[in-house]
Amino acid sequence: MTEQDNPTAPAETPPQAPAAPKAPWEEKPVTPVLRDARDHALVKEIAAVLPGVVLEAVEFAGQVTATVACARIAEVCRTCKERLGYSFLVDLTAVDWQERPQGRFDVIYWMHRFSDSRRLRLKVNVADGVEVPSVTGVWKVANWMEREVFDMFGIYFSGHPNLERILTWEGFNGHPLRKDFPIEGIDTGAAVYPDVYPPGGGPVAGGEGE
Amino acid sequence: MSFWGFLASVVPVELAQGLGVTGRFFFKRKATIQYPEVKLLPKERFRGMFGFSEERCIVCHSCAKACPIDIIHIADHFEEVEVEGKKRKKKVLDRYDIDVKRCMFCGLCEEACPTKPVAIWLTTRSYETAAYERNEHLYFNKERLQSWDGVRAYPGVVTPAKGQMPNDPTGGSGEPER
Amino acid sequence: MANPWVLFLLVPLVKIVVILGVVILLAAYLSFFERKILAYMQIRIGPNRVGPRGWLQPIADALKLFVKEDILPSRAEKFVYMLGPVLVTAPALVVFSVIPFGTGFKLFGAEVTPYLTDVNIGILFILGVSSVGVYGIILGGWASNNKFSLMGGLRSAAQLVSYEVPMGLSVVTVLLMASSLSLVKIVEAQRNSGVWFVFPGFIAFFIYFVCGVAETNRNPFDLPEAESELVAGFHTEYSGMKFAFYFLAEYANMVVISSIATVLFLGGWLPPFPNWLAGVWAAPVFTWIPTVIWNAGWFLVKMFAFLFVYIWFRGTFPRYRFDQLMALGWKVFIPVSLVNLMAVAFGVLLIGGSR
Amino acid sequence: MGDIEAVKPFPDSEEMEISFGPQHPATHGVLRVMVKLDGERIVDAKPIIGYLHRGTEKIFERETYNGAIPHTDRMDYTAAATNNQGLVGAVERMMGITVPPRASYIRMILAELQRIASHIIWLGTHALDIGAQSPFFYTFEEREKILDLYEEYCGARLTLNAMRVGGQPYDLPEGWAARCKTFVDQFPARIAEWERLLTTNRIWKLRTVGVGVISAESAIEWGLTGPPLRGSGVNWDIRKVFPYDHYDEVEFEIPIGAHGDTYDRYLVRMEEMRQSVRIVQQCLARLPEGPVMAKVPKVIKPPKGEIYFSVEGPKGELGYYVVSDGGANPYRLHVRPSCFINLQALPEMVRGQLVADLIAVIGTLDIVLGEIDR
Repeated sequence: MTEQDNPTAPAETPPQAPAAPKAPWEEKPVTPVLRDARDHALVKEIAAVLPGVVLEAVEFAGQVTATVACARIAEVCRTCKERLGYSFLVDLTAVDWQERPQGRFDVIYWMHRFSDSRRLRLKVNVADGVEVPSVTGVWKVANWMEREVFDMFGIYFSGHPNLERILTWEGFNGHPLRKDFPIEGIDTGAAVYPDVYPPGGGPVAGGEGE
Repeated sequence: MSFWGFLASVVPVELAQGLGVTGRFFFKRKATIQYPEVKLLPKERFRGMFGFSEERCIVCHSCAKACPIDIIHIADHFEEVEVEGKKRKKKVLDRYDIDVKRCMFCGLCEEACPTKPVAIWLTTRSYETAAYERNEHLYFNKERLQSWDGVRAYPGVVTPAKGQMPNDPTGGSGEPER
Repeated sequence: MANPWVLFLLVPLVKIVVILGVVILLAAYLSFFERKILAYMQIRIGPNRVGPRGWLQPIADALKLFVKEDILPSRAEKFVYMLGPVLVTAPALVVFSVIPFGTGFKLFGAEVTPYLTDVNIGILFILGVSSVGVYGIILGGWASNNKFSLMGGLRSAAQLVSYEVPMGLSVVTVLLMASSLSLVKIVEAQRNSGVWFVFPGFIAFFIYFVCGVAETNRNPFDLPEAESELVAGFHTEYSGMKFAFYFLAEYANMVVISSIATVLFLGGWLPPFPNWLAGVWAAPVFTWIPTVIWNAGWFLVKMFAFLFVYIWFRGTFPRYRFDQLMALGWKVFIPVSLVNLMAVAFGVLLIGGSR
Repeated sequence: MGDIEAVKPFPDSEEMEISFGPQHPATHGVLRVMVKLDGERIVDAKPIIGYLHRGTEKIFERETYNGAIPHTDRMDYTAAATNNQGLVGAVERMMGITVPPRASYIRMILAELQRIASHIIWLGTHALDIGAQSPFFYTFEEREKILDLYEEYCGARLTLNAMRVGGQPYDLPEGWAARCKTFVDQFPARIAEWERLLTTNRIWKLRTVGVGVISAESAIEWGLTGPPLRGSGVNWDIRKVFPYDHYDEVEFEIPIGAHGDTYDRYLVRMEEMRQSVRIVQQCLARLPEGPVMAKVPKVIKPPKGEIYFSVEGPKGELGYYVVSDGGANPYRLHVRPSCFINLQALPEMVRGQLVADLIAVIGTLDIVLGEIDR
């Protein structure tokens, strides 16, 4: 499974690179369009092993995104890994759509399989405060990625072994990548300049002090 | 293990080889440049301290918009000017400030400038931009951007006062010497 | 001036001052040479700003260290913390009292020897005294109340103790060949036998040299202070003068190891092949040079050749890991030096030592 | 006498907890590793990161697409060109822009030089961590030459900002290609010199062979990419699998290791430098004439949609996930930081090994905290 000698280009559009530059660059750019991909081979594969799990599927620039139900994501990922061969989780992140009715956040799983070098994106819509099943049991790499999403967006992952803040400090108030977090930052009360900021709050991670 | 393999594992030939490498470097030419006495000349396109020309500036704010970190502050007002007998409204620069202490020298302002030759450029081939006080010394208003008073000159540096163009082949100060 | 008491007190005192001064200067300038040589190997120039071509750099370093604030970690064990640098530096300097830099010469009609004393158990004295230095490192590491220092101290203890054994064993081979413990006699034995002990005892010499590098905590055996692992090892918390003492001791120890190697294996103050090339060395080109300078010159040349190799090693090799260091010491050097000792003993038995 | 408890926090066990970093000579910046030690043996290690967090992804959301490029320079500051390449590639694919071949080749040259420069830093610092001082200086001398080439091309040495959406902002200056060729032609000899110093050196081998072993399965499970993955024997390189720019037209090989230890990763990186030299030589030979910038709108507004595009950075797969709402600023611009994900496997790789191995493994992962913390 690990040795894949020649990742031959698949018959359809490869997920990333468009075909060799035939079109002259002087021409107007050919903008990719967002289109429905329910009948895409990759989506059908999932639908075959887990019927009814794909709520929506779109394709953009050769990349397929399948939206699945939030509660079933761990199960879907496990199936994808064990039965469809997506052994590599490339990326896990989230997007904040602040006012969206069907849940504020998208959590994105971007998987890769070595057998034919295809990539598939899974997406779940999550409302604020809803827990997403953790996929750390499926791919170990998800551990820090989920911690980062938790840190940056405040999305809780149920079943995560160690859901702590990772980039900001323990006790930081707020989730920086939420759209309502001010870009100028917030006054954390961190005692960076003790004469400016009164003590209290501030970084506590790791340091117990005297 | 063969005899030679054993011998090679006992006799540290490869350590001697390594000593040979460092020993050869002992006699090589040194790469050090004795900085304050010898100064490297930046290349033609080197992005250094800002040069600014008020005459060329058409107050279009393109540079301020292009700046990723918004450190260019521009204020202007309209003035009635007589040009060839016609009355025209012309934008006049009130303030053109660059907060150089936050600048990351990406050069996007220079790229965004629509005038030819550009009104703001970084190809002044200067790199001694450090200062002892950041708020006053590294906050450049338009006079300072054009005059560069108090800048230590070293061979190759071209102040805006010398009228160097970004793509001036003569470079304002002749051929660079190393 | 014929008062024997004056001579008895004054001459050693002058000698002590001279030797101490020379050794401390030597150690300071060794650090300068090291920086220069390392720099040259690393295509740099090295210190060249203080004084002409940087020659005052060690003085400036020493001055800087001596006027620096002396920081005492708040939870350090204060007495032991202060004792550490002393325990390291004192033995390193004391050892020089028995190292012969040359033969005796006449000064104002009096017979003067260019060494403080010739103890008849010189080499034992050196081994014994220099072993005390390890206490300074352990105690300093422990008393700093810093985990890195503690680890550095522990590493150092294990390392110094284990490498003392093969080093001692390789010294014993020389003793067998020279049939004496006195350093002066060892050198004379080399003159009498006409051959430096490095040739019959090259295995012992190699082991001695590697163990010497390990004993002085130098690369590739610089684990106690392994910068990238333990920050600065046992002297992480030391600053100012105390650090200067550790520094001085390290370089003084390098000089000690090199001097002993020179004495034991490279014929001390003797010119190369003293008998074979006796005709050459008796040439008038050489004989006008005063004996003391001639001897000390050869001594220094050999010693610096050694020190150069020390520095060369530092510029070239990566660092051993702790377990590998121990394995090397116990599994390679001790057996090899034991076998070598026996072989040399047989050889001496068959051929006969320099008796 | 002194309080022994102070140095022995677990009175009833032999374990000692020690904090490596954030200020430590071998943690490559501000990495902090809480290590639980049993003597010299590592019982557990826990990386603590975030000391360099600048909220780059948040900053991206307020920048234009071209304005975000200087910020990517500052993530993996040892490999600014590949960072730029990833972002502009993502946006170009989103807008369907085809880059002129000359620009594309220039990008490849810059990226491969950057790979060499990054590996050079890795080699120097890794060797320095293991105790060999001199390679650090030898390698940095070569790196200066690469930086000089960069300075001549784009005016900056480290934070290049040398690519734009749609092509390259500048054409190559006069004589640049020849100078670049001189550099890459002499470079393999320098690699051989460094290899003479290290590859067969028994101390180097003792310190690296069998240290920080990670199996191929484990490496995939932990999401390793780049040399750490290839060192474990997985033939995986974005340049081959999803070729971008003109990587499908040049010949090069992907070195892979067999044992997944530090020594194999060292060999992989050394070979990668040689392959990069090959690529640069081919690019210089093939460099076509023509414009370097495609026709792109003045204000770059990709259509509504999302795209993930990754390039093979020197440290691993560097991915950009761009979500556009049709505006001039990215709605969300997420980076898949290769170092961040590679670092995650650190505890797995050092458990049960010695303190000195921790340093070797941190070095072999080739982390840059600017990218980890972003």
